[in-house]
Amino acid sequence: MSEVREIDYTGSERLTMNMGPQHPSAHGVFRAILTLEGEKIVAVDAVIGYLHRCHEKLAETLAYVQYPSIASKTDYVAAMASELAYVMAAEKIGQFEVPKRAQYLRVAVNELQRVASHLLWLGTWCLDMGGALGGGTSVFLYCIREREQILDLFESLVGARLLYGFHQVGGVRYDIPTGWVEQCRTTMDLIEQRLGEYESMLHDNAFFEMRTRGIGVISSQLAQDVGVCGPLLRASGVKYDLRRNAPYSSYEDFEFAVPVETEGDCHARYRVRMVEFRESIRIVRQVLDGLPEGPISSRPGVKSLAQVKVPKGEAYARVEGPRGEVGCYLVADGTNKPYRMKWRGASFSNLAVLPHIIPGVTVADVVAIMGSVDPVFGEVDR
Amino acid sequence: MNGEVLAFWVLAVGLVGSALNVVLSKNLFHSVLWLAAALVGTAGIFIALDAEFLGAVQVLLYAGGVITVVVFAIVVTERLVGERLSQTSRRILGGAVVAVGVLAMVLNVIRRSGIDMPRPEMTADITKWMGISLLTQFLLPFELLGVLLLAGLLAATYFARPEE
Amino acid sequence: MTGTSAMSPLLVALISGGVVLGALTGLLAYVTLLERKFAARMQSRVGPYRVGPHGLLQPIADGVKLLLKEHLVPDAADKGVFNLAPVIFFIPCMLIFASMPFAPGLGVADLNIGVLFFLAVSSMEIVGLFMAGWGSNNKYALISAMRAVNQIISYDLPFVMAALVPVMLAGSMKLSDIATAQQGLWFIAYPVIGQLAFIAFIVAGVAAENRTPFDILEAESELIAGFRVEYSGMKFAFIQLGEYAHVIGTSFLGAALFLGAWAGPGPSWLGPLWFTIKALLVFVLFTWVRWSFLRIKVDQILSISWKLLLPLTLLLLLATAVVIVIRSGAGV
Amino acid sequence: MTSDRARALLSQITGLTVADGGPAVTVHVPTEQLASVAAFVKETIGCAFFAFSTAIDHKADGLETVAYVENLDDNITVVLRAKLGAGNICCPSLVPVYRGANWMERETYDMFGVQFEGHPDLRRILLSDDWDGHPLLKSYAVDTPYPPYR
Repeated sequence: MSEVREIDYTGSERLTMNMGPQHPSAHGVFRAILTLEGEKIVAVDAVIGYLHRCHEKLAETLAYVQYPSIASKTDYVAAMASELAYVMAAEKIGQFEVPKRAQYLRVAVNELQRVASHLLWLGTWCLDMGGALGGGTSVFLYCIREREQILDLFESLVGARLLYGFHQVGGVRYDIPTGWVEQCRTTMDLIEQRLGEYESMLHDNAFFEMRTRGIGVISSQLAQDVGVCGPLLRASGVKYDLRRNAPYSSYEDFEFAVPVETEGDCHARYRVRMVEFRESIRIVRQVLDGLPEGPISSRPGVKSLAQVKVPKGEAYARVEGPRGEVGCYLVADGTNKPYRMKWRGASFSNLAVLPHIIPGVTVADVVAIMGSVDPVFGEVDR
Repeated sequence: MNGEVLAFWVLAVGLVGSALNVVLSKNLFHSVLWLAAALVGTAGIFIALDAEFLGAVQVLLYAGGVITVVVFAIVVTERLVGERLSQTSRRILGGAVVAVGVLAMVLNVIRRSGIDMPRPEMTADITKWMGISLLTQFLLPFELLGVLLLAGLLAATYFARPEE
Repeated sequence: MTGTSAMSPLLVALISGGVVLGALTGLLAYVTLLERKFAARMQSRVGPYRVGPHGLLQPIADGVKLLLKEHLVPDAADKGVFNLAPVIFFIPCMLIFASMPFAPGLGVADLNIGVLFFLAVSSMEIVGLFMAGWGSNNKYALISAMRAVNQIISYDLPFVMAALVPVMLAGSMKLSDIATAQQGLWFIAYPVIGQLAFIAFIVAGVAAENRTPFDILEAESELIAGFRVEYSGMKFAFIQLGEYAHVIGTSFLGAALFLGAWAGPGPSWLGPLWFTIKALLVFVLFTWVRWSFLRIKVDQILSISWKLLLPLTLLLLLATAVVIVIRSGAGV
Repeated sequence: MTSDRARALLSQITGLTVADGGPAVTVHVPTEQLASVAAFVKETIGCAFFAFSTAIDHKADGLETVAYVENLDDNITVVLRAKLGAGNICCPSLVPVYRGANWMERETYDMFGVQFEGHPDLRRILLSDDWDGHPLLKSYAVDTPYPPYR
């Protein structure tokens, strides 16, 4: 396994090229200082922090009832997952109970969020590899078309399309409106059918295979060492899914498969995520079938900032987000605000693997690898 | 002065001018571009002489291919970014002697061959005729040239192979 | 100038050149709209719709916008080279139409060496392209120019070989002769050889035009926009127009070489229309390929060219020669 | 390997305090033993997965670093906690053991100013290189104007 190499700017035939922070495939604001020999990359220095918004300091000044809405801004592509991690950490310290219906709703929105997030991943990844003036755009636009349907579902549920504030300590904030279940089922059927269309466009496509097979291989040892998680970890041969290995929010009630691939390359990550799409749809259907009646929160509606007080203690709550383990480490001091909060962003750890796998590949591979890692810079920089 | 003569003089002046720029330009990249212009000018002269095939081959092989290779050579041998590539003239005196010698020789050849006779009308398809004569009358030299080029290609591959 | 009886050949050439150029510019502008509409349909979008009915005035709006835009020249650019590059790029792209006969006798110059002229002139665009890449003094542009050199060397040869198959079948490099030779049977319908040559022509053509999946020069997800990254306004428009001219030129060449040029039902004056329709069909084929595939990498493009396309087209050429010899032998 | 066995193994090492209860195995490690205990946890307990590491500012009691490592096969989480002590900002780096600690410790350095000894590339990661102070310290005034906006 290659280590982070020394950066040598002195070679006469070497070219130092900045990829980002404003670059079409930077997926936000990421800057990679590449040292090139011809087209081959010999060294990379990753620069992050362009989107840093002091989330952890901010959390120390916001009450438990306020922060969930802000938490959604860490990973703005999968806002539901980070909200859930935060409220779960608070519930864990305070031993707050969550009604079954709320747990099921949490599962439903998180799986819908996973589908939406993976759709965006597939689209942008193909955009990276296929260009804004090529086949990549076609896939991108198809994916966005389907993602809109899920955002419509969220909109009718909470009234917002990107950042939700759906979860609160002790349950969820909104119950499903009438007709939502039917709308959700139709959407799931549609997306499942469209997934087949994407696969017919990509699977066994020689160009797609050439770009992804054997590119950006992460060994299972490297993956664990760096803390790579989620689909990347499973694509590297580690069968680990928090929903299965450390169930939360009644995930043990549902049947779903955990896909594992052993190659660890971009194509393996693609295959893992394609299976996850279908498994998420399966879970959503099970939730809709078995949604229990009852309250959606064990606590009354929010009236004041001091309403939620968490006893002294600390907890680490983690959620299997679309990008992997979204963890919230919370230290409470008995007031209505956390003493210390730490985000363990899935994208941060996943991105940290880049300096280990990029040296030796070509410029064109960098965008394929970046896309397959699927970082969201709101979560990397927080 | 008819159109043909006019075309000749325009092309000739352009050709000589760009050829001079090839050697006089300080910037190596500009030299290469002037070389391209000179080669296209040569093609123009060929076309003015009704040798369209030669003109087109001139453009296809030289202006397109050779320029590409020259530019490629600059790129892989010199520093990519930073200082501009430059060339300077050394040994001007020796160069001048050689140039004058070559000029005298060329002039001598032109004078002896009596080239100022009227140009014959082109009647047949020159391209077809050229192809036929290359594969009949001049078959041996044609094949020999082919072998020579192949040898050159092999040698180039040998020298360009990555170091072990 | 009272009598119009005897127009000088020069005047005829000038007028026909002007007509072809004018028609071409219009065609080029509207081909962009065709591509945008076609791509939009492929992607379940509508495409340009706001300017004029169904967006029909969009190309004009684009043109006006590009004309009015500011010309930016990077401080560190090699100014002369930078400013000249779009023109040097544009001229060969337009010149390729000079040898194109749009109908019997209608064209600028129906040269004996029409096909060769096309290939020679289109190989010139690399000079303008490299000037743009170098003159910008931008690393992305430079890498793009280096890629261009690689790619165009590699794909010129298979392109020439594929185009030579109809030339050999027709026994002439003159485009009007090739068109006449297809009056019985279009070369694309020629058993086996015709179809294979057409496929090779399309693949090499896509590569020569730097379109997806072979658009590594532009590669905006890696190199932003490659050699044209620093261009704006009319200079950008020149490069863009040049590229489209090259694509359309290749489409016309494809239609002339494989699809029987102006042959079609109806009176002979419909010839140019048929020719244009066929060329647009080839163009749509290029577009279809473009909007369906992912881009591949430089080394993969090179290995496809040298290890697959070049040997195959050479074999095809050899097979064509054998077929011609056998047929002429049988005929005699 | 189970959590109980991990607890037993870790409590045999002198100097460590293993907290009781909870699904995660929490170990309080003296700073100087941190690297060796991490190596032990990785090799013997099989915690190959590096989840995250961070620090907590206990005001007068000083900083404490926290690292979560996991054994994914057997579902064991080990929490390595090291109190640096009041006024101390030096801590051995975990990078030689876990490569994932590289960016995490850079972030901790960035936010708390913890000097990780043995870290190959200890630079600021999220904040700009010329930032003054370490914002997640409780002593850091939130409204400190930052140049050039001073």
